[in-house]
Parts: sequence; C-alpha cells; structure tokens
Amino acid sequence: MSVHETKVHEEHHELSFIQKYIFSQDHKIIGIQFLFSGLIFLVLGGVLALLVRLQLGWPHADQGWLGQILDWSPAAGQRMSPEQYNTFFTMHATVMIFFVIIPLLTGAFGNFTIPLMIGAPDMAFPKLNMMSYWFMWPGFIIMLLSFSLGVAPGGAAGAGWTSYPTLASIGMPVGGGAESPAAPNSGWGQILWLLSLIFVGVSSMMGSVNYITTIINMRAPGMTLFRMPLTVWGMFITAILQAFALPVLTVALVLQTLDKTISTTFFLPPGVLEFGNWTTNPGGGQPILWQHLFWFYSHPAVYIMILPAMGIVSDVISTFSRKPLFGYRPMVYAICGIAGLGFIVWGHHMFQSGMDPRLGTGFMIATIMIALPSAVKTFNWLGTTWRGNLHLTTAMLNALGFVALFVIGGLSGLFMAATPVDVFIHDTYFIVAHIHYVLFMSSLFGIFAGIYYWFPKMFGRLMNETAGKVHFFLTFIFGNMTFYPMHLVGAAGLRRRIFDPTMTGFESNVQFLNQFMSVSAFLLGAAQLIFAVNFFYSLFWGKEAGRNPWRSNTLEWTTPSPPPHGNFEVTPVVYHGPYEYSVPGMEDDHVMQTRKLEGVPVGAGH
Amino acid sequence: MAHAVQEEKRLHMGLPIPNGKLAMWLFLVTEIMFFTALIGTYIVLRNGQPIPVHDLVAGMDQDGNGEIARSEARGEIADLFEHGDQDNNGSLSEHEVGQIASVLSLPWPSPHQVHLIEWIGALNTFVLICSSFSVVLAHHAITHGDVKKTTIYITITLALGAVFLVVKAFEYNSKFSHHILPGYVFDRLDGSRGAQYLAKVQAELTEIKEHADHVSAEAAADCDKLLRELTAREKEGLRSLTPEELGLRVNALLEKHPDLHLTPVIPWGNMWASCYFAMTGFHALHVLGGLVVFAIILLMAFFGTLGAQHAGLIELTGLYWHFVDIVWIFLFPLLYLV
Amino acid sequence: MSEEKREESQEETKPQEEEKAEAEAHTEHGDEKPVEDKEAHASSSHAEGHGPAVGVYTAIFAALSVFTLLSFAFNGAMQSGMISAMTSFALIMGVAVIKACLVAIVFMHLMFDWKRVYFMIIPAIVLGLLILIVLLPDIVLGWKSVAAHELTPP
Amino acid sequence: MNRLWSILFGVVMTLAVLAFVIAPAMGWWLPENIGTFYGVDTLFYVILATTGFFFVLTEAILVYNIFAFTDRGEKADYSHGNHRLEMFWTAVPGVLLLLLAILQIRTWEEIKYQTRMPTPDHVFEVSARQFEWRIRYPNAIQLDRITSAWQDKSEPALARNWQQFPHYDDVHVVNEVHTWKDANVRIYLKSKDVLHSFYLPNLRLKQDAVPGKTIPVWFRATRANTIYNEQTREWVDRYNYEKKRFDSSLRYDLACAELCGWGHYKMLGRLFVHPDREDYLNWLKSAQEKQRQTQAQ
Repeated sequence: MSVHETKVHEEHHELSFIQKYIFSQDHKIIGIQFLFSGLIFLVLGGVLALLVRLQLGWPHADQGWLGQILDWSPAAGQRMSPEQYNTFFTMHATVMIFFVIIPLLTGAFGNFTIPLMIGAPDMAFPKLNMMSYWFMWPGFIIMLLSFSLGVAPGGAAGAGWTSYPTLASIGMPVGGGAESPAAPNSGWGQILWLLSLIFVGVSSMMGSVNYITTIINMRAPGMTLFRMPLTVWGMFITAILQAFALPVLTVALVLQTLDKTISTTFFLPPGVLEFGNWTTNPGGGQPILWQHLFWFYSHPAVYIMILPAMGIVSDVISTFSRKPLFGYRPMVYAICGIAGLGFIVWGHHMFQSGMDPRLGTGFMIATIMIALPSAVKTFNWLGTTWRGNLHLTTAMLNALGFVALFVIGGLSGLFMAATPVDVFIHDTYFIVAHIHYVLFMSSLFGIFAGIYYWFPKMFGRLMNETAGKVHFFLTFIFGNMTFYPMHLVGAAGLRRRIFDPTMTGFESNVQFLNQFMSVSAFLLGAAQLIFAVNFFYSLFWGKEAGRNPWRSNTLEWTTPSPPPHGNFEVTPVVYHGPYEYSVPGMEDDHVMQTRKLEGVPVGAGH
Repeated sequence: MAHAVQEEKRLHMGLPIPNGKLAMWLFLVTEIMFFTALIGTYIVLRNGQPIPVHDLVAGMDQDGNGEIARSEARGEIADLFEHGDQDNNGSLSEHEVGQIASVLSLPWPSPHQVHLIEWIGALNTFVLICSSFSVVLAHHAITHGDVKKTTIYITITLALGAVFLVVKAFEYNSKFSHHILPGYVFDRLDGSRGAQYLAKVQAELTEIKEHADHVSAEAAADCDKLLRELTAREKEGLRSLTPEELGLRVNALLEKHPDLHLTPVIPWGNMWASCYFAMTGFHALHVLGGLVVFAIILLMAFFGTLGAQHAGLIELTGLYWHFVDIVWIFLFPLLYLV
Repeated sequence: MSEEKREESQEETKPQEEEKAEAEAHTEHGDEKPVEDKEAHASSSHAEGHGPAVGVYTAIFAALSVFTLLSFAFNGAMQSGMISAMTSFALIMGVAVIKACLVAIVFMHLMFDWKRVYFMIIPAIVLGLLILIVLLPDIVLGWKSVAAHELTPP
Repeated sequence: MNRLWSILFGVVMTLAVLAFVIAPAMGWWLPENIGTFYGVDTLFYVILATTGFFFVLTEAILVYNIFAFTDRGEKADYSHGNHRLEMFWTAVPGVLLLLLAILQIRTWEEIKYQTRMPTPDHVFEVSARQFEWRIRYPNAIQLDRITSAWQDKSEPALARNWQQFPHYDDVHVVNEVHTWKDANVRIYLKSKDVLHSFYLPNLRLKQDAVPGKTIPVWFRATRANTIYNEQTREWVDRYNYEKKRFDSSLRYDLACAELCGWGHYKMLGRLFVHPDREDYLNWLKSAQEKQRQTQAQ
C-alpha cells in the first residue's frame, strides 16, 4: 500500500488540467471548488429571496417587465402565483442551507483549512474527498432541473424546506402518476427535491468521515487536540454532528420518497384523507414521525451551520486582537456542549405540532440551557478583544460583526425556546428574524471573515481592503435594516410563508415595515456586487500576499501562498497552542506554532 | 478501500489505528444511526397501531357520514363472530370465525397472515452467520499469509451471501404473488376500497375457476362456492356479501388453502409491507454491496494480486460484513418472531 | 518532483531530531503522545498475530447457531402458549442482543479495538436509544390514548 | 481613524434598542390580548427584559473594546483567560437560564396539558381542510348535555361520542368561531388533509391540526366584540361594548399558521365573542335555522 501511494504522490506533478483543477484530489482545490459553487448558489438563493421580498412588499402591484421576463400571466397583473411564491421561499431556504451555507462552511473552509491547520499533507482519503465534492453535483443538477416545467410539470418543490407531510408526502395511488393532489408542486418537484437532498447528504457524510479521520489521525507531531486552532475544533465537532445526525435525515428522505413513489404509508395517517373529490387510501403511519426524524438532523444542522463560523471567528478575532484567545479550553468545551445538547433539543421545533406537551417541557429546558455555551463563547470573544491591540482589517470587522449580530440571534432564540412564548411567536416572522440573524447575519459574516482572512492563502493575493470595508459597512447596515424589523412584525403576529400579508387586521398593520424590509433587502443584494467585483478583481490583480500577511501563528501561514501540493516542505512540529500573540519579552507580537519558545511559560488555557 | 496518502512511516498524532479502520468504524457508526432510525420507525409505528377488529369492520374515519350504516355493520359482524353467519351454509365454522377474529384483532399482521415463514428467516440468519464465520476465517488466513485459503473462504462467503439473496428473492416473490405490497394490500374495506375489493376478488375467483387444474379439487370447489355465492346473490336479489364479510371468507379460504392466489384482507397490511420492504430492502442492498466487494477481492485473487498486504482490506470488508450480519440478527426476530 | 524529494530527504535526516523535539514538546503538555505509524501497524496487527485462534471463532459460530435455534424455540413456546408474548419478546430480543455482542466483540475484534473506537460506538448507541425513547410517548402512547377514545362504543 | 468603526456598531445597536421602544407606539407590537393566557405576554416581557439587559451589556462592551483598543500602539495584554471569570460567567447565566426555564413550565401546562384544562362551558369541533376552517357546533340541547355531564375535568363519554360521530342536527359553520365572553371553550381540533395550525393571535393560541389525530385545545375570551345588527339581521363583530361603537381594532382574526398549500395565506376566519351565553344561543338558533333552509332547498 505504502509503495503504491508514494507513486501516486509523485505522479501528481504531471497531472493534466482536468486532474489538477476539475477532478482534483487536492484538498485545497476541492475547497476552492466548494467555495465557487457555494458562491454561485448564493446568487441563486439571493435572487429567490428578493423575489419573495418583492411579493411581500407589494403584494398587489403589477410587476411589469419582471413579470414579462418570468412569464407571469398578464391577466393576473403580471404577478407571481401563490404556488410560485411557495416555490420561491422553499427553494430559497433549501438552496441557502444545503447548497450555500453548509458547503461553504464545511466544504470550502473545512477542506481548505483542516489539513493546513493541523499540519497534514492532505486529507486522509483524497479520492473520497473528491467524490464528496462530485456527489454534490447530481444534487445541484437535480434541484435546478426541478425548476424546469418540462421535468417537473407542477414546478419545483413548494412545501417548505421542512417538507412536512402530508402536504409534501401525498402522492397518487399506485399507477396514478406523480402529481400530488395536496399541492400541485409537491409532485415531481418534491420527488426531485428529495433525491437531490439524498445526494447532498451522502456527499456530506463522505466529507465528515474524512474530516474526522483526518483530524484524529493526521495531526502533525506536537499538535495535540488542545493545540488545535478553534476552526479545526469547529470543523471536528461539526463533522461529528453530521456523522451522527445525517443518516437519520437520509432515512426520513428515503421514506418520504417511498411514500411519494410506491405508496408506502410511513407518514400517511390512519383514516382517509380527503382532497376535493379524491381520497387517499388508508395509511397507518404518522405525520409527526417525519418531523421527529427531520429535526433530529435539522436541529444539529443549525449548529453545523454556525460552529465552523464560530471557529473561524475565534481565529480571526484572536489574530487581529494580537492577543491570545480568552479561555481556549472553555471555548472548546462550549463547542462540545453545544454539540452534545444540540442532539436533545430538536423538539423545540415541534412545540405546537401536536407533540406530547410533556415532551415540550423537557425539550424546553434543554433548549434554554443551550444558550449557556453560546453565552460563554460570546463572553470569551469579548474577553479576547478586551485590552487587545485591535487591527480592524476587513476580516476582523466581519468577525466583530459576527459577534455583534450573533448576540441578537442567540438572544432571540430564547423567545422561541420558552414554550409559552413560542405558542404565540411560533411560525411568525419572529422565527424568521431569528434564523436570519443566526444564519445570514452570523454564518455569512463568519464566511466573509473567513474569505477575507484566507483569500491570500487560497490565491496568493490580498483582497482590496477599502472595497472590503465598504462592503462590510453596507452589508452591516442593510442587513440589519432587512432583518431587524422582522422581530417587530413577528411580535405583531405576522405569519411566515404567506403570499399576501395584508389579508388580516393584525398583519396589515405592519405592511409599512414589510415594504421597508423589502427595499433594504434590495439594497443589501446590491451591496454584494461590491464583494463580487472585489473577489474577482483581487483574484487576478490583487496585491501579492506572501506567506503570512496577517502575521498569524497557525500552521497554514508557514507555507507559501498558495501552498504547493502536499502543503508543507517539512512536516511541521508544533510546540504550543495557536494563539500565542504578544508574548511578553518577545520583540515580535506573534509566535508561529512551529517556533519553540525558550524560557517563556506558554500554554493554551492556563 | 483505504487509499490513505499518509501510509508512510512518519510520526503523527492520533490513535494507534490505521486511517482505513478508523474511517470504516466511522462509516459503521453512520450505518448504526441509519438502521436505528429505520428500525426505530418500524418499532414505533408498529407499537403505535391502536386498532383492533371493529375498525376493519367499521372503519375509523371520523367525519362519520354514516353512523347508522356503521353501527349496523358492526352489529352484523358481531353476530358473525358470535354465531357464525347462518345463511352461509356453515362455510365458516364458529371455530374458524373465532380464529380469524383473533388474528384480525391483532394490532399488527401476524407473520402467518403476510406469508412470512419463520424457519426461512431462521435459515437466512444461519446463512449469514456462516458467512460471517467464513469471512473471519478468511481474515485469519490472510494474516498468516495463506492466500489460497483466503480465496476459498472468500468464495464461500460470496456464495453464502448469494444464497441469502436468493432466499430473499423467493420470499419477495411470494409477497408479490399475493399482492402484499405497499399500496396494494387491502387493509380496510370501507368506502370505495370495499367495492374495489369485491371486484378484485371476483376476478381472482373467476380466474381460479377457469384454471381449476392448477389447484386442488377441494380448493377449487370452495372457491367456486364462494364465487357462486358472490354472483348469485346479486341476481337473486338477496342481500349481497359486504366487503367485510367477503374479506373474512377469503381469509378463511386462505387459511385452509394457503396456495390460492386470492387477495386477503390484512389490517395494517400496508404499513407492514412498507416497513418490511424498506427494512429488508435496505439490508439486501447492503448485502449486495458486500458481495460486490467480495467479487472484487476474488478478481484480485484471480489475477494474482491478492497478498498479505491486503489483510487490511479484508479486515475492513469483514467489519462491514459483520455489521450487515448484526443488522439481520435484529431484523430477523423483529420481523419474523415477535 | 523536487519538493517531494526534498521532503523525503529531510525526513530521512531529521527523524532523530524530530523525535527529540517531540518528546520535549510533550513534556510541556503531556496530554497526548504522538504515535509512530510503525506502532499503529504493530498494534493493529497485534489483533491478528495473537488474535483469537480458529477455535475461538468456531466456538462463537456454534454459539450463534445455538442462539438462533433458541430464539426460534422461544417463539414456538410462545405460540403454543407456554410463555407469554411479553416474556418471549424479552427473551428473543435478549438473545438478539447477545448474538450481536458476540459478533461485535469477537468477529469484529472489538475485544482489541474497543479502547480505540468506543468513543464513536457509545454515542451512536445512546443516540439510537434516545430517538426511540423520545418517539415512544409521542407516537406510541399518544396514539393509544387517542385511540382509546375512538374505540369507546357509542 | 479606525476606531471610528465603533460608531457604526454603537449607532446600529442603539437603533436596535430604540426600535423596540418605539414599536409599541407605532402599533407594531403584540396584538391586544383578549384571552386568559396572560402568562404568554408576561413571559415575553420577562425574556425581553433579560435578553435586553444582556444585549446592552455585551454590545456596550464590544463597542467600548473597539473604541478603546483599536490600534492601541502598544502590545496587547498577554492573558489566556481567567478561571474565576469563566466560572462566574458560566454560573450566573446558567442559574438565570434555569430560572427562566422553570418560570415557563406552569404557563405551558396551563395552555397545553389536557389534564389541566378547565371544565368547559362551550364545546365544538374545528376541522381544518384546504383552505377553510369547518366548525361544527352542538345544538343547544346537546351542548347543555355535554357540558353538564362534564365533571371534575374528566371528559364524559357523551362528549367523546359527539366528537367522533356527528349528530344530524349539529350546526356547521365555515370560518366563523363563535363563543361568548368568559366561557371556557374546549375545541376538538382535527384536520382532514394536511397539517394546519389553529392560530388566534388575540388569544395567544396556536396549535397544529394533525390529520389522523384529535387534539384538544382550550381558551377563554374575556372581551366581547359581537352584536346583533337589527337592520341586516346578522351578527357582526368589531363592536366595542364599553364605548358603544364599532372599532376596527376589535377584529379578531383566525389564521392558519402552518404551510398548507397554495392557499395557505387566505385560510382565514374570524372569532366572534358574544356578550353572553344567551346571545350566543340566539345566534346558534339563527344559524341552525339558516342551515335548515339551505338543506331544504
């Protein structure tokens, strides 16, 4: 085996373009592939979000040229139909969660940083790594195909990204075709949605097995677990979450696919359901079972979408505060705590679902307690900046933005966690505000921080700082203008997932805020153009970065930018933790992890 | 299996365990979660079924458009259970009715009702245990450098796995021929389902009548009698058999002559079939995957590239295969016995 | 190509130095010892070298076969009314657990590898049981209580 | 001056606090609570106060840090943390959160636990379907029987029977929930097709309707808004009894809060709270009369 593998190693240097950049087995290229596909889908998800906002802001307006482009019927004032609206928000969530945030955080940053930060030449299984990327593509393609009316006559899935049965799962009886009597777009569109997610799930599973193996077994000499940077810790725990939770989602997806295609009855309740003149065959299953299986994965998935960002932000803040991370070990324990508790809180998505209310009490206590590790992390970030020497680069600004906004997202979570309050705000815009503060305002700021921070390592060039700061400024302002008022409209009771928010008294009260949020959302979208231009401009004409532009300590900065195949010229040996900044008695304010400190007592977490 | 880059002798941190084995165990952990969710679904759905016999009879839709019809039907069936159906010329003896009633009142189909034969399941368990044994022997052989023995044991394993699948295929076939498939099972006979059932059984009885030589004389006679009853009543203006009555009669017939191709009524049969095919189907897919790997190993042996350096590969394959065995160890009692 | 070579040559000249550095790196923070791959191979082949003999495997195989018969017998006893359904369920599932443990411990070499993989297996089992336990009140008991109303004769 | 970035953070966070201060004045706030689940509102404010305090605290420290320590021109303090501080800010929020959790339990039990629901004065069935609420009321005699048989919170067989098997002279109404002031209402919530959610914002009530399940729901409305209009001979809502005139804010909507298909947004109804039982029974009688007429046709 070893002889064979060494050979493969050497062959890499005569690889064709396709092997080097398309079907690459190099973790860095794969990471960059994930980065690009994630950013492309970010555009798609963003456009879908703007369409949703358009409808919410001006539900009765004639959409004019846009309607013409999208072929909306002139008879209906060139407005989108409610079915299309459902499709748009369903696909917005699906694309953003499964094709943007998770691939960007775990796929792009996980792949790029893990081997570099632990001093490994590559992932443990490069071929598996490549497969994990290319398994995303059938998912991408199937999901995109479902938008085509030729493939899915009812349009893409429109039953919400949670795809609750029986709306999503009802299919015609055997031989009745794939159309759904419950919702026109839960026919083929829904089946394709399920298949696509199965592919994405398998891809993530491959990735997580690879990450865990790599982190456990391929660390450089001296890189003990408690000397790993927090980014790696975040990725490690995320991978564990995925490994344990994803199979359950896969089962749920498969069972729903069977329900829709071969008339199994896992989620079809006993008793006949009536849709117009059509009735289902009797089932014997349970609609709530889906919710349990789904949230058993999808709640940990929320942490999958935030833990890596927390890790990235910890690294960035420590680096640019020129100060050791405050409370390294508590930070690690907090991540583990979030992951551990994360497995026993899924029921808080189901407080109003008809779940046994006694379970609700238990889930509530666990859920409220999960705020504790999050609070500890926030305090430690503040502790890190306290009496530091802050360098406000774009990466740092984004990281600070993460902290500022994660506080909002974290605290608003308490409202939903509290069962009685949740009775009122469940399925209102309050939850929409919460999820966007956690996933957009936090995870995406974490992603931006990561991109600005590692861009020089990925491509050897620095991004333009001025443009970056303008981008941050506008995103921070418009982001808050878009999502903050959602708390207020949520408190006023505005339901989520509705086509026309002016139908009831309590909802039409806040229509002004809806328009305000829509305008802000368009501005927010426009501000991202600055990022796109900056990204591509810097890719080709940015300033040369050199090995360690930020004067960071971690191992990836000991290599050239971009690192060569195999990463390290010499296997690095690690002597101390990753956050030894501003060590007293040293001239330089940073000490690479590979540099031995003589006579200075150092140690993470002590 | 394990194409690890880092197999060179080099200092590194971590566990004293090769990457391949660690990853295989991680994979098995995801598989544990996968099958837990699948089997868990089965367990909770099965134990969640609340409905004893009168629901087959009365239906349980709650809009209650026909309360009167329902209570009438309930009364009739209660009569049927208590005294036998008098105008049936005793084709359903009291004992039989009691027996059928007790079977129907189970909250879940018994193995018998869905044509599961316990000893076949046990046989398949034994086959898989044998294959586990042979694969562990193959691993033992290859660690001692005995490639020839390894090849033999792997061949045995492959053959046993194939036997398992063949047995499974026969089992599936018997389900197909009795229409015990999700969406096809008649587990309730209210509303339009009842009319569908009447038509279906009538067609099947006619079919049997036309090809009477395929079944025993006694069975043919019983079928003929039932068919005559079914059709004669319509002509003579008598009260026709309700779907529920017909269901009981067909079940009784099948009790007597298990080989008849008649569609039985199986309360919760759809749910049962859904669970059965999902669980055994995924298990069979895993078996198939294992067989593919064994076939690859055999090809390697055939071309002479198999050697002691592949001990790791065989160990990992063995781990996977044992796991598949363990899954079946749980599936067998859950599906066939308890 | 050249980089590879350089790496290798440096590897060759460095090991002693590195190991020393290693040792020092660890005296400061001795929570984890580095492992040499040689050692890893040695310890996993340990299982093979001094692993269970064919005799042990055969014994386990025999035990598994006997247990399969046993669960079959329990089922028969239940059907003929000798033991209650609950008892037979408990016995049969108990036998299944024992069989699974035998396979895992001996055939899957957990008797050697347990201390290296337990940290994955235990959480999986705990989480698996957790799903079941949480689903029980909701789907099993919840249904039954609703059903009880529905079954009350009018 | 890089430290000016602190102004951005400071201003945005101040505006965030201000937004919650001015929102009630602008009407972007919790709708009027006409039910007895005051606990929901109280706990909302308790959590708002707690989170508000921590929000201001953390953001203020963050803004201060950005202002004070940006480009300090001297080396950062070398510190890996403080064990006692960690213990402090783990223990204090931990205890607070636990208290917060315990605080919720009673209200939750009051709203959802079947065993805690009071003996009802009024019983009806809500059956959701795409995209309307079908409501079935027992007639006056049935209602009397059911409620008088209801003792010690235990549901009588009569009620179970009624919810399972519709009676021929039940009153069927679509999208209109009628009750009277201060009546304990027990609803049997069902769904005929997909998931729906029974959402009465003014009563702080929300419960999913699950096909195949009957879920009990209760509430008590404490403010009447319905009056008999002599001219049109109809009962109309939005009537303010205290001010003796119509008031559009007294429109109590019933909405579906769980995505149920394309028409989810328009699956709406109204809550009519009659001033007393007598008025309700009058309405019931007229609705029954109307139903008979349409059936006769």
